[in-house]
Amino acid sequence: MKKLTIDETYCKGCGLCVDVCPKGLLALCEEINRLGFTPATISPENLEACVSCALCAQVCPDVAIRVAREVKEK
Amino acid sequence: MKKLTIDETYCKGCGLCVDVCPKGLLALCEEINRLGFTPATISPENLEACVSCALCAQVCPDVAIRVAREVKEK
Amino acid sequence: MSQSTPARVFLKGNEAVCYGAIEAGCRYYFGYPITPQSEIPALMSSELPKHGGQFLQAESEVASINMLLGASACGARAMTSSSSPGISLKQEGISYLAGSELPGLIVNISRSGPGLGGIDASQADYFQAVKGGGHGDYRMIVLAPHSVQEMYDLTMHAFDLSDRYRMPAMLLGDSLVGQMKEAIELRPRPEVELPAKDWIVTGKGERSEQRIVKSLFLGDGELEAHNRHLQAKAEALRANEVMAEEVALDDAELVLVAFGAAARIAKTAVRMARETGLKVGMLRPITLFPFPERHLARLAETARRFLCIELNTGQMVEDVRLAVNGRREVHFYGRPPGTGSLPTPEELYEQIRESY
Amino acid sequence: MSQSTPARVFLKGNEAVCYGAIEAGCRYYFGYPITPQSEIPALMSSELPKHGGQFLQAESEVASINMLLGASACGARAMTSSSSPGISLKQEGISYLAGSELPGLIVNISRSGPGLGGIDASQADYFQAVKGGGHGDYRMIVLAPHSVQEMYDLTMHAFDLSDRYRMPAMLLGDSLVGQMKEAIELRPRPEVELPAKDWIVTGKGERSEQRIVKSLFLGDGELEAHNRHLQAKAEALRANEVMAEEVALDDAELVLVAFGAAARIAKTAVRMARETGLKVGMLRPITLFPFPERHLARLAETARRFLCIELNTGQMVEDVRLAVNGRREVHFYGRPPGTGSLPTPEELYEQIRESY
Amino acid sequence: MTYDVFMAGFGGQGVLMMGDLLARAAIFEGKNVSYYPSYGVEKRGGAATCTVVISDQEVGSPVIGQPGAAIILNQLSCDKYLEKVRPGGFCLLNSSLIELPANPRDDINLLSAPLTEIARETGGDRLLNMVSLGAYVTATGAVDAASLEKALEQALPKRNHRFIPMNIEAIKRGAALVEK
Amino acid sequence: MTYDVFMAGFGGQGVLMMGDLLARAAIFEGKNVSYYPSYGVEKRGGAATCTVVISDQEVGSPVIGQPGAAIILNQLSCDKYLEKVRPGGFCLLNSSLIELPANPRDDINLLSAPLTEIARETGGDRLLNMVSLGAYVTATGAVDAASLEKALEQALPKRNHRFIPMNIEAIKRGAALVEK
Amino acid sequence: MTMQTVFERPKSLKDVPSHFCPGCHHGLIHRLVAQNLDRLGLQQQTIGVASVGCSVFLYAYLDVDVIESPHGRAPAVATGAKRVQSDKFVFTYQGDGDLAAIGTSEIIHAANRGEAFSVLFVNNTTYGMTGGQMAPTTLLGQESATSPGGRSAERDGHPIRMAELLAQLDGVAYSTRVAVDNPQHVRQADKAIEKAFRLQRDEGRFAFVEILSTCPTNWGMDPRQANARVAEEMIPCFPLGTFKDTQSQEGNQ
Amino acid sequence: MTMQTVFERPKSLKDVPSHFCPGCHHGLIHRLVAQNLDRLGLQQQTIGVASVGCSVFLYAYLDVDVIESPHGRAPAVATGAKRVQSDKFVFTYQGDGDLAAIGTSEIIHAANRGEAFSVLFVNNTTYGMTGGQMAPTTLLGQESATSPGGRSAERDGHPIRMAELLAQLDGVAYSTRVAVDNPQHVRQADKAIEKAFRLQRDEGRFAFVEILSTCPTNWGMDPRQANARVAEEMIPCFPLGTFKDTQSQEGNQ
Ligand SMILES: Cc1ncc(C[n+]2csc(CCOP(=O)(O)OP(=O)(O)O)c2C)c(N)n1
Ligand SMILES: Cc1ncc(C[n+]2csc(CCOP(=O)(O)OP(=O)(O)O)c2C)c(N)n1
Ligand code: SF4
Ligand code: SF4
Ligand code: SF4
Ligand code: SF4
Ligand code: SF4
Ligand code: SF4
Ligand SMILES: [Mg+2]
Ligand SMILES: [Mg+2]
Repeated sequence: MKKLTIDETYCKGCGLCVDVCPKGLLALCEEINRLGFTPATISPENLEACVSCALCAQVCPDVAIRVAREVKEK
Repeated sequence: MKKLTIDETYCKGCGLCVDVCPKGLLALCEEINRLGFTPATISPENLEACVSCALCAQVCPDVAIRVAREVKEK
Repeated sequence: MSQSTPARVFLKGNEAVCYGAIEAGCRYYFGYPITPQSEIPALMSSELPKHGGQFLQAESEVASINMLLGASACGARAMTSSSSPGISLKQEGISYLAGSELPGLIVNISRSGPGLGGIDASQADYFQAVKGGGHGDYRMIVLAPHSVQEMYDLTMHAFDLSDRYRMPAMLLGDSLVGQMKEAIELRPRPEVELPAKDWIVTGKGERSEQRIVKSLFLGDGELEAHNRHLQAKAEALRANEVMAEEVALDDAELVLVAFGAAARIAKTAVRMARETGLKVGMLRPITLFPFPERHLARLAETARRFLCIELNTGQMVEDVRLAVNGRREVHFYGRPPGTGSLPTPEELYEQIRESY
Repeated sequence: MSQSTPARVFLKGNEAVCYGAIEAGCRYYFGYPITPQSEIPALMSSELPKHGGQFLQAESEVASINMLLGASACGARAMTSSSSPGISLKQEGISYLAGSELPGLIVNISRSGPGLGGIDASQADYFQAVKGGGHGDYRMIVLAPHSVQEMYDLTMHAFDLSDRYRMPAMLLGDSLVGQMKEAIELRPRPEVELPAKDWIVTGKGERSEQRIVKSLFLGDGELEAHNRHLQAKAEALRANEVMAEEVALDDAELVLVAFGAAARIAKTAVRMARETGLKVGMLRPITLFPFPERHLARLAETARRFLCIELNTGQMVEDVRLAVNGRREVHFYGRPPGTGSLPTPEELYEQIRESY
Repeated sequence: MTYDVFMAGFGGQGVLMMGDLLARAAIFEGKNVSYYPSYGVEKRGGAATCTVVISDQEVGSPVIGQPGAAIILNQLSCDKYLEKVRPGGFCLLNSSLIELPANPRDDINLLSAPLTEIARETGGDRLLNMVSLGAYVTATGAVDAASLEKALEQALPKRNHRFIPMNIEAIKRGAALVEK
Repeated sequence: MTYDVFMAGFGGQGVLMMGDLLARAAIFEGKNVSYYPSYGVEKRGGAATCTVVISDQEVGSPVIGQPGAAIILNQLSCDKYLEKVRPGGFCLLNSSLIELPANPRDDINLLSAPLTEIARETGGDRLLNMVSLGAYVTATGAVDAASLEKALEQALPKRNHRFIPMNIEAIKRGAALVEK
Repeated sequence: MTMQTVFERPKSLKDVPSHFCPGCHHGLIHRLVAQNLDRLGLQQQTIGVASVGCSVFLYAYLDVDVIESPHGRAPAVATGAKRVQSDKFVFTYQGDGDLAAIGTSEIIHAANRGEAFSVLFVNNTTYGMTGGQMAPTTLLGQESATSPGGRSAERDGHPIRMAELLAQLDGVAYSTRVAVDNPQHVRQADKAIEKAFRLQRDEGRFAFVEILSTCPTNWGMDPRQANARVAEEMIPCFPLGTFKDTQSQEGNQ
Repeated sequence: MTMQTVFERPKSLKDVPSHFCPGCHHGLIHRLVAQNLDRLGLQQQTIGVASVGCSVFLYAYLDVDVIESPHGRAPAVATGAKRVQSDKFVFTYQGDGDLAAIGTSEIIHAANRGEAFSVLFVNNTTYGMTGGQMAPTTLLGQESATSPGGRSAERDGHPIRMAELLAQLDGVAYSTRVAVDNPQHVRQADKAIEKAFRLQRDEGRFAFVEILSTCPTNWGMDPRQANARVAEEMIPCFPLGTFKDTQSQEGNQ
């Protein structure tokens, strides 16, 4: 499981997540996909930097983002 | 013109005027008239005593009362 | 009012509707005051709580019909009542009930119109009831009582039909049958088997499938299929549920056609005519939808002429003409409703003589 | 838009309604948003102020029709527009307009029902428009355009008829004629003489007699007389104002009857049929009330058969049958409305072959 | 046998109650009955009328063009309805409130009496309808006076049963108008 | 002569604008024209289709069961509408967003091209409809490309006239797809 | 010595008896309306908008042009009328069933738009004309044809206070509640109506006057008891006073 | 090291993409509703009442039983439903055209009666579904399909504040206004919905949550501009806060 998954079948490229990420990790694709949208993405490096704060997910109108956090196994 | 005229074609005998007259001058008839009502009346003596305050007229729902006042001719 | 030996009680037509509804298991009433049906909400407000039901006076007719929609979607037998202008306001809601396949009883104790009109007995809402005053292609079950007993009986029947066909039903009365009193039997509700209400919303509970009550259909061909389904239900009603009273029809040369108040008055006129030797009978549609077309088609073979009588300027007569289909003359006598405009039996007797 | 040389403009049907209304002198619009007629309020909101008029978006359809009532009582040419569910909500108001003898234009760009249904082209509001979806005995002038040009022309005509007969008028369109675009001529309003509006309320001013606009009639016989008067107006309409288009009827053995969108599509089917040598024509009612009964009665003498085509499960066909009165077979082909359910010319051509 | 009667007065004269009672009495006698009321817009003081039809057969029309009998309690009703009574029929008029026309009908059995005054003497204006009913049933035989008493018990709520004797007295006073 | 064409895509691809422009161009050429749009419930991104009929005669039906031509801009529309094109007709497909079925129709004149990419090269995705229109009118001769230019002037508000050259360029790019 | 008239029927009030029940305040309120039309010289330019309720016969008593509207819709009808004849004086006269139940939406939106007409709202805590059903304004515990055992807050909700509610809306210039159960209240009611009418005539503003009224018939009371009930039961629930007055800013008492 | 889910779709929210426009807050508000149904364990006993507007497909996204009501009538439908199934959890989800225009009467009277259901009122200052006409909540100066040149107080009245208005009614237990334009507001909105739902579940009370929302499409803005407009233009006219809270008596802020 990744820290952050953006489901491209849900994302409509509104960019609200991009604006809200405190670390500026998200971006919209340049080109439209088959649905006509430019979905949000996160690069592999940025994924590393993600702090799993889920602010992006909280504001996503299309509930396209899933967030997980690394936890130490007990 | 009389100080007080009660029009029997209007009066429905509700008694509101009777209650409000500060001098208790008005009364309802005992028997119903052709319209089925017991209209308000004022006796000749009471008419004399009337002070033309028009409170009775002010509260008459059927606007059955006309009030006049004696004035000195100039 | 549930009891085994039917009592004979002296009741207003409007009151009989209430007892019929309660006997039929109706436990929810939503309505808004209007003359001449005021006895219905008044009685329901005192009776329903005794039966564990609820009476709610709504803020408007529009709200009432939609409360009925909500209650019906949740599985309750529920009703509303009003009179002509109020029924006009319910047309959107009725169309939604029909579109959502929800049962429910709408009582129209109709009065004279158009507009504010007056409160006298009228049959000028026939078209509205029967052809659909609301938008879209739908039919509503319409029953037309002509006596206080029928106000009781047909109310029960309306609930059963409505549930069976998942279609709103209207009891179309008028101020004559609503305001008159007669002694009637409060018969126990006939036992009928009805399909289970496996479509009502209740919260999912143990179910995994959600239930949806709706009338919006946007998928390709979905709404057309839905309309075809509604149409099939209407056809089934036409095939199975027609009711009409036949009065002295055996040898009738002139057939009166009248429903509700007009039929009630005409009954005396038919009797007067028979007494003077005229071969006159009457077909009284009890179900206005489905309409007794087949009865009329059959009569068109034997009778010489038809005389349709209505308290309006001519509405049901169109359905009579459609059924007779040009085979016989169809005369019409109508009195538009209003104060002092209820026809008398003597007057209808004259009409019979003229048409005979 | 008043101009002497008519310009040819590429417009949506809904837009054409607006220009027609403004050209006809309509200066007040009251309405509530609903698809598929949104272009009408949108355009009226920007255009009316330019002509010294007012656009007011009401809080509901019920409010709109009553604002229209107030404006009309004060003498203004005024209109409202909506689509099916919204039109159902206006039924009480329409009945009041009729009962109060007030003119006014109601545009129904009808959509598919019942209930919320869908937004596709539909003719399922025929009954509601023509038989009176509101309570009481009244008739409303109903015009059915089948092209953008007619959306313009008939809007003007509706205002004139409505004023002349002091009766509400409805323009019954659908999403096909409302949403399609064509190049049309914005013809100047034809000159017609209309009776003076000597009944409108204006404040008494110099008058000693008050004026009252009302529909309540309680005096003995008053309401009946009023209803007779309304009926007489309807008869006058039947006698004088019927409009229908005749397409290839001269030698037609099969007569299609269709209005509005269905007629528009059928026109191509008729052409296809003629091309294959079938003697097929079409009668297109332009006035749905008054209905072209006499046209049909006449055709029943020459044609062999009728085929009525509607975007519903069968409504106008009843009026066709009433007019034909059993003399010829009347077939029916209907497509209930919904997404993907608009018939194609090819499909109607097949129907023609079957009925021929 | 069929009896039909039309009753008219102004609100407050107990016209509707009178019709209701008559109907109930006939039901006690096993008859078929219809009762049809109608009233004006006024809640109080307006016109009130009703028609009662009593029959051994099924009751057809609950409204009648030319009623066989009429009970008319005030002037307005008299002006409007007197002419409707069927020739040969019976009509009771309340002369306390009605001035007879110059040429009253001579083709009907007309009984004019000061019904309001009689009621007042008996116990109050409210009894007007009982006096009238007593006269009507005695004149026509539509129902037995005894049935009216039973009907009273049924129609009145228990707490008002103490007024029954006074009502019966009024019915008798009405009956006496005919009997004498 | 009658031309009818059906156009389909998702909202944002300019389908309705494309139909409107074609209709206006035909009007400039003195033709009778009908234009009939339809769209899904979605305000953005949903389906958008329209039909344009161009004729010397009166235009009958504005909807056509089997259009003589189609312009199909996305996969969903292709799945749904490709089969409707009249045998012998013309169909333009946007291969940028459409995967052709295994057995595409061979009874029609099918032109498949990466229209979105061509538009992007020419100046942006927004030009997709102009590229398509250029290809369509060149393939069918429904109207002159010159009429499209005039139509653009009329359809676009003045402040957008500066974009006209770019649109014309796109139309030409589309035309070139056919001409080559 | 000659006689000078102190009180007589206003000119705008027709010289005919009313159909109202004995003791019903509707007649008195009609008189106040007529009197203010006279006082402000408005009779000839007035368009009254009647509602459906016991006051439906407005035109039978007031000698002005009148439009009869469907039940509850008077504010919509008045909106249409006033927008067409903006130089005329327009008022609606509505009962509590009419205005506070079926017509809720119309009054709220006309008020919110600040339409330039005046509203007289006659609150008698019941549907008079239809026979005394529960209205949104019926008092808790009040018996009515449709609230057997009395209105219950649980089942039916609390009585709604329209003058206070409408005072919340930006379009309203003046919202007040008065009564006519004694001469002093009659005088205040008279002034309130005058003020409302002036606000329309002089400033084109929307004003709302709620008038507590009796319905002896449906309250099952004689006229005097009914009159007394206004002070005893109604005013405690529907306090008299002005809830909004954009002129004096004295509102919110 | 394992991964623990911090944020995922609530169980009551179906696993399907929505038809809403990019950036439209409806989707987010649906998520909050679903989340609270999950949190309070209500999914299986919930009857949702959908209205007519862009949220008409409520049933397509929330996995609960749903009744679709005619435009504006959701509170009447919910009244009928809840009175029949009084042990179930009932809510309406309505837009501003639906609730504040055509449905004014229904919401006011359901609120006044204190019906035992919860209302989610999504105010996006326009009629979204029908293409961006002026709503009663449209801001002054806001351009819309039917207010060319922007809404004018003169012609169209002022924007109506429903949360404040309903707070006046005795039947209302809780009336509040929230927004979802930033994570903090989303959290507050979440809490408000939870509170409203609890008030129904635990006390059978009526609660009203107004949620400011965007309509990028009809505002003619891109999603980010639209989101920004909430704070810049909407909140100044529609202040966030709680206007009635019978539990804490903290109201009237
Ligand atoms: C649409 C519609 N619904 C109901 C009625 C019946 N109706 C007539 S008057 C009235 C209410 C009267 O109450 P109110 O407005 O309080 O006036 P009041 O008689 O008490 O003065 C009603 C419900 C009607 N005429 N039209
Ligand atoms: C009776 C009726 N009138 C009008 C409509 C058309 N209509 C559909 S949705 C809608 C309004 C939507 O606006 P809103 O309630 O604010 O919801 P939004 O789409 O903005 O979320 C309207 C007027 C309808 N369906 N029914
Ligand atoms: S979880 Fe937080 S840090 Fe990670 S992408 Fe989202 S907003 Fe940025
Ligand atoms: S907020 Fe959601 S829908 Fe918008 S761009 Fe980000 S992931 Fe996509
Ligand atoms: S005018 Fe005054 S004193 Fe005279 S009767 Fe009337 S209330 Fe009494
Ligand atoms: S107040 Fe008027 S109606 Fe009442 S008794 Fe006195 S005069 Fe008669
Ligand atoms: S019923 Fe009530 S409101 Fe109507 S007139 Fe009589 S007392 Fe007045
Ligand atoms: S139109 Fe507006 S409210 Fe509707 S889905 Fe699109 S953005 Fe949302
Ligand atoms: Mg009242
Ligand atoms: Mg909205």
